Amino acid sequence: MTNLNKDFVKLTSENLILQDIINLVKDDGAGAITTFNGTTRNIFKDKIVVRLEYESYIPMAEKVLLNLICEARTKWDITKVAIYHRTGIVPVGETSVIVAVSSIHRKESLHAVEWLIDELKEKAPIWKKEVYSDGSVWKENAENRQKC
Amino acid sequence: MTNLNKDFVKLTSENLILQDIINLVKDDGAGAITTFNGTTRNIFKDKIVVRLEYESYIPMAEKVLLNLICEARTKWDITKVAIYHRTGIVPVGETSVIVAVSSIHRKESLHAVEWLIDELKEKAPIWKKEVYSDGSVWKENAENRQKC
Amino acid sequence: MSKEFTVLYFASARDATNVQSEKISLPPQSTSISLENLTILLKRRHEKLAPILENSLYAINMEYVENDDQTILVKEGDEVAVIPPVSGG
Amino acid sequence: MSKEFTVLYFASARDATNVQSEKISLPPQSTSISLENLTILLKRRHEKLAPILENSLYAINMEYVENDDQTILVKEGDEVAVIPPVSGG
Repeated sequence: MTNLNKDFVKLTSENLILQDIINLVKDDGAGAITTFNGTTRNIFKDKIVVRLEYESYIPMAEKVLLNLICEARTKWDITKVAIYHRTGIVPVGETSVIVAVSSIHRKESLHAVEWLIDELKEKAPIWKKEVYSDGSVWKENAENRQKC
Repeated sequence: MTNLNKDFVKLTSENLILQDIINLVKDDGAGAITTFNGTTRNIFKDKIVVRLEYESYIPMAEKVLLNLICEARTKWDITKVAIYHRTGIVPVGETSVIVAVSSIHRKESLHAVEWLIDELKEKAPIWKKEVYSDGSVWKENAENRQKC
Repeated sequence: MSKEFTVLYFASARDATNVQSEKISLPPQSTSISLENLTILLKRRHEKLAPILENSLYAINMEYVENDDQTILVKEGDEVAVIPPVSGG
Repeated sequence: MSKEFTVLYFASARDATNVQSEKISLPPQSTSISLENLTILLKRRHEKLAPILENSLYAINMEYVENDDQTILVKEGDEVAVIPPVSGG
């Protein structure tokens, strides 16, 4: 999903390639690009994670992420934004999420990336199942949007 | 210059390839990688920048950067750090600096990257000359370490 | 023909219902249902869903709604999603 | 043979001196020179350097020093660098 060739949002079962996503936000007028990459860890609280599985309500997730980018643009002067999140099975060590933001000045992209990944974790309808050798569990982010 | 295969610092006249630098800080135990890329802009205050030239007191710059990483490690629990900065001529649109940090939790790498690029701009003995069609000027960072 | 809306289940909610989505008829003679009554209806259909609904949010047509907002009504053709605590990233 | 130290010039300081580095002898009979006297000496050698030194820092053996620290002395074999305002990044 893309908005005016400035905002790029995608939930995808394909491997995420950082350089491809950098290329989406690159802009000769923008001196700064900040990226955040979330990768699957091999250990969670002493339990060995065999793999992760991500599920998403994809059209709503893409809508939520585009809305977050829109809100970020009211807070910071940012040039281009890409948010890619993987779905399905993600092996240990592979990237599950990339947030990339370009801006003229560095503070804007640094702060926007931090805010976007925080908000994604709180609001995007995406779920992670950690599969261990002896079972599995649906995780909950600490940042979860609370039921009122 | 590398420190125990956890800290990677280099001033180099070669093109900076983000994926190569990501690979230096990648770690199965680290769920987060944050990167900052500084790229040369085509415009500075309405003057067209033809190219940039970076000069550095290389051995001191590498020492300063390793010391900054050391200090960052006292502030945040971070896994691996790479700081690469280009020297010599850097054409418009190419990367002049990359800071990459991996960490178990995302806040650490996000905050460490921001602090490291701020400190680099203030303290690393590196100088940028902007070359315009009608002359050139040595820049000064706003963050400059003040003479006491 | 009865008036229907769609309910989508994700993650632990899908595990509890064993379905990804289902069409549900509005009560006879009604053109809408409140969130409170929707919760009662869903708990009746899926016993294991009850504890999950305690911690889930609803989204109607891809917008989060406040579960205790009594002004919100689910109408014919709406797409309601049960959103358990999210864990993206 | 006179005792020498090295001075390195970067960026605008190098443009002003037209040299990247030079060896300078300590004053006769002395084994060191204060930063204050170093500044006087460098200004005498390179007229155009004066305004640049106003805004520069010194590094001795790759460590920044405070220009007004009177306890610091440049000694034989030291590497002194004139560090104009930096602009990395």
